[in-house]
Amino acid sequence: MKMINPDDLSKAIKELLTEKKIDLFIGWEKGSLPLSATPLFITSEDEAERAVFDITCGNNLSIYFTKDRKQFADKKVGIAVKGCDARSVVLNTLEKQIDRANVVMVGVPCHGVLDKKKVLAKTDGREVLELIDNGDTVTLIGKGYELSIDRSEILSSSCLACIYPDAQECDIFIGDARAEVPNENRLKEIKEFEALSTEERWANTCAEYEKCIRCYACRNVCPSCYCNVCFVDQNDPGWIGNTCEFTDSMIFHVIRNLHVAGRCVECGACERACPMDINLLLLNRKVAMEVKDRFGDIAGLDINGKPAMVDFKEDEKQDFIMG
Amino acid sequence: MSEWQPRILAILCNWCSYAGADLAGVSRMQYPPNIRVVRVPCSGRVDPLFIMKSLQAGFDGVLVSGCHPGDCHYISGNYVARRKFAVLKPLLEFIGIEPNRVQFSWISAGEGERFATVVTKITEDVRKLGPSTRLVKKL
Amino acid sequence: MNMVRLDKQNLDNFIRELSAEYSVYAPGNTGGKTEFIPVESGDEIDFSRTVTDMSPKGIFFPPAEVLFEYDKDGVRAAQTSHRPIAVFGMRSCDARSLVMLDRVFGSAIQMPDDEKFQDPYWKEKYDSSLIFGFACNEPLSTCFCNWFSGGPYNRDGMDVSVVDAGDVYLMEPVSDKGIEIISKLSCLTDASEEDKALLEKMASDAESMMTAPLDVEGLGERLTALFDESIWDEISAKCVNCGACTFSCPTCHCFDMQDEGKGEKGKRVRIWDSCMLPIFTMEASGHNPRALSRDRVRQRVMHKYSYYPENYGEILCTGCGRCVMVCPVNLDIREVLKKFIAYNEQGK
Amino acid sequence: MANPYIPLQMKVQRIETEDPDRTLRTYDLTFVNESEKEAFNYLPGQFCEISILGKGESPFGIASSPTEKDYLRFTVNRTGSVTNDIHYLRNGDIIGMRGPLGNWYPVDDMKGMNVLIVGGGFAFTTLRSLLIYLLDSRDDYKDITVIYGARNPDLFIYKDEIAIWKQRDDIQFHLTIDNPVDGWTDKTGFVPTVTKEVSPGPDNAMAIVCGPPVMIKYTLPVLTELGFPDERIYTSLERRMKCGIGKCGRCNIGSKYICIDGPVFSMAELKNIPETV
Repeated sequence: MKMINPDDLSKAIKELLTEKKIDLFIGWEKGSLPLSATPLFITSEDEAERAVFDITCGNNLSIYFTKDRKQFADKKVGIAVKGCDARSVVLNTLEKQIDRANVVMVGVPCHGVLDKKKVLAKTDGREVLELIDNGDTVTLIGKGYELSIDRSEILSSSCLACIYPDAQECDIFIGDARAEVPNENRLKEIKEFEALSTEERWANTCAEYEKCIRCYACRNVCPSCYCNVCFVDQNDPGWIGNTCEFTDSMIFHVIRNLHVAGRCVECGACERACPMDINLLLLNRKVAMEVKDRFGDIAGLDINGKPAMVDFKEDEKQDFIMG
Repeated sequence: MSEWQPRILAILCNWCSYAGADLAGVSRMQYPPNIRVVRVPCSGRVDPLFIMKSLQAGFDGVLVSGCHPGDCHYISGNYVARRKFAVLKPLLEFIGIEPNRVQFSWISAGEGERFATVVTKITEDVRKLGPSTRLVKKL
Repeated sequence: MNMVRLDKQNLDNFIRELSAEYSVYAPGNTGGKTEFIPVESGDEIDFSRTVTDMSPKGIFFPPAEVLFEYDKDGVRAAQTSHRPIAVFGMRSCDARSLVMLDRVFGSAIQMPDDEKFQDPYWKEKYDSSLIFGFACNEPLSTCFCNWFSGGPYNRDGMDVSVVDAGDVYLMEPVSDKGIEIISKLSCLTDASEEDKALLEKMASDAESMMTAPLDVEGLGERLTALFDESIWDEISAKCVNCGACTFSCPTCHCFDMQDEGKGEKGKRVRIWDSCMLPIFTMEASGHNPRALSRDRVRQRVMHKYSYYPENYGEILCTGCGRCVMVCPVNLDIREVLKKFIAYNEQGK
Repeated sequence: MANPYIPLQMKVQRIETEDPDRTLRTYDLTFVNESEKEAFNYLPGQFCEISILGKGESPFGIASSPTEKDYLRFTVNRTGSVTNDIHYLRNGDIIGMRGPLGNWYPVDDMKGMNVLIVGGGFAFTTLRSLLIYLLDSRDDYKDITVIYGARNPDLFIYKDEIAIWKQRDDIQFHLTIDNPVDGWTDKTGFVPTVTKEVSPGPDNAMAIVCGPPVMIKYTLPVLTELGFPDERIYTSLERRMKCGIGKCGRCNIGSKYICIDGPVFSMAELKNIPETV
């Protein structure tokens, strides 16, 4: 497993800044907690020194392009991207949210990012005070314990199914970018779920989505969710109820899934942000699988393409049509 | 006590399927009286939200029907609709909604008979499933 | 009233006895996540986390609560007859949060005696409740209760203070309600002098584990003075306004009221809301006084550390650290406050 | 214990359309339960939450004066989902109402003083309440001057009453519209400009301003310029509201809640509140 040397990243950022190719670079720095990196907006060489990339850098930084309606509209922006983040940037470009010419994408070699909830499950809820990334294994250290575990045990579910860990579209790559990486677990979870009976699936769905408290953190952290007014916030007509009533929550999640169909880059931000620990990504990935199988599209992979749901071919599989 | 009858919402496009329904009626074809029709300009107008809302409101089944591919009055509305439904249907089944509750068809203005067949089929399918409970909102 | 002890083996009996009169809530594990759940026996309790993932505010201020139901005959207040609530295992920070919330829901500072401003749904649950606090022997690195005159052994808001002392729980009543319940429960025995000495030692040990507090004296005034400064842009730059902080916070209490109705029947429900969401202040005309992320982050910080203290003399933050833990972008409120204090000290 | 979340039942008694576009309608409501009427005491400036059950609630300033005993009057601009439904109401319909909420204009402090009322658009509702209230004990107050502006002549509300007020010789009533229109004989120009022109002096005078935010924003400095001290300039603020009783946090600005500390604030108070106008 070839990890990034953070100095290479800092160096690349500094070069971009000194050569005036960018006004600002969005990257990550070490956060205040051992399990969290934090976004860093770099405008000086000193700040560039602080840039890191490791297992804690889960944030899909492309969200800052659409937050507060194009705050960087008139700036040249550099951005550090994992495979999924790069797809978000491409998608933002396709949807005319950003001008690709104003963005310098710096790819970083990704070996997955951690899910804090999975880490805590491994330590039985004990606080982690230090995390050492050894590549294939990760060492967790806390008060009175030291634990070495397989990296895969704490990775975000999005990473476990990932086939594009590295940016397929980028201007600079730190190291050697991998193309599609085969992943035998890509559809494992989905196939397992599909193998259940309708009743079992429904029972599972209910158990998961009954937890929803409608905080909308999933939507708010989603780089693909940038509507001015979300359908769930519209009140004239008020499409769906806003209380935690189960059917309303379910409809919210199903429709949100469809709204990001062909646009979801499976970065897993929603699932990691969910305070109620709902396995949101399962539905997203199912939809992504259908989009891939039926239309051959993978969101954000082709910068010359079109998002799947605004495109069509005349002779498409229509096995679901009656008669 | 009379036998339970399924209530099915049929969302039909104005130019083909609605006319197909009309033809079925004018031709005095027999089909089950379990559908309630909503006419929309085009199957492309059908937001998956409408389908979800119908299930939530207690409809036992939903039928969406538009023009055959290539026949759309607005040229490509039904192609776009087809992609939406192609994703919605497996997703609904995935979360555990019975496969036959929500169905899609293409019915042209001349296919009165097909309309009757489709309505008969979905009615029987839904009847077999029994009353819908899974996404129905209880107040 | 003296300290009493409860053998841990007797916890189950204790909970069962308490359940006879009260609906008992305690920290439980609901599929990997810890929150306060109704329990009827001791085995359902999970004390593995110092701080539960979700705060206990939901016991008294549920995420969705029916205010009233209506039909063609008129409006009826929601059914309110339920058993009094007892909470077992509420950390010092969380017990304090209830005192803070009670100031808002229990009355209005402007009209303290006016019933019109007392929230009946809160009062009905909180006033009759019994809080068994739970001292922290192992504060986390994210805990900062000592910044705001709290501490791992603080007893504000508790009726009975409980300390985990190995094989036993040492309990001491804090309020009259606490004295009454302690004298009623059968599975408790008197504590010894050694127990008392042990408790004192544990308390000072726990306090010594806390990191040095930030001096928050005058924080509210500093924030007010900095209201229009650009530092807010800097602070809020990384916030994605997901609202996870507000939903996990034990003291955030903003809510929305929504109607659920069909035909002539329906109900009005109040649900948790968040000042982080743009729609929170969006007016029907489309105008939004807090349109930018910056405005909303500022509102949250100001409300907690400036506005509320201005009204009630105490900061609306218990230092439980939940927001620090859940924030997806690691916007650590402790760092934010430090920045404000440092910014001011640069003479700006 | 009184439950402040339960709406009282009110019956629509009279509906009047105020403008040709039919976006402004005035509703007179009467209490379904007589006992609630007795207990309902309010002063000009206060507001109520009107409920359309199944849709939600919206706050509206009370446009009737407490001296008008028979009904409560509200004028509703059709903008959102609740106001839309209100516009579908008919005479005899029953709706919900919570109130009175908030504080009021300082009517007691005004006694023996000159009063300047400045209003704009359909925000004239609580100002109507105030004006009627003052006129009903006319002798308690000295000179009353009213400046009322709207974008065009159609957008004035209570046109019939305005005609009567203009006839009276014990009030100075000035109407103004933004741009000249054929046949318009009153003033033309923005409210702040007109205020500067016709306002009485600040001596022993109180100014009450209520209107759209932009009008308030530019009128307050004019009053200051004219010499009104901050303590004698009052305005009414607006924010999105839900509970109306200082709990839900929506209308919080500074350490104040508009629903209980306001909506009426003196300029002196506003100076200590961020994010106001």
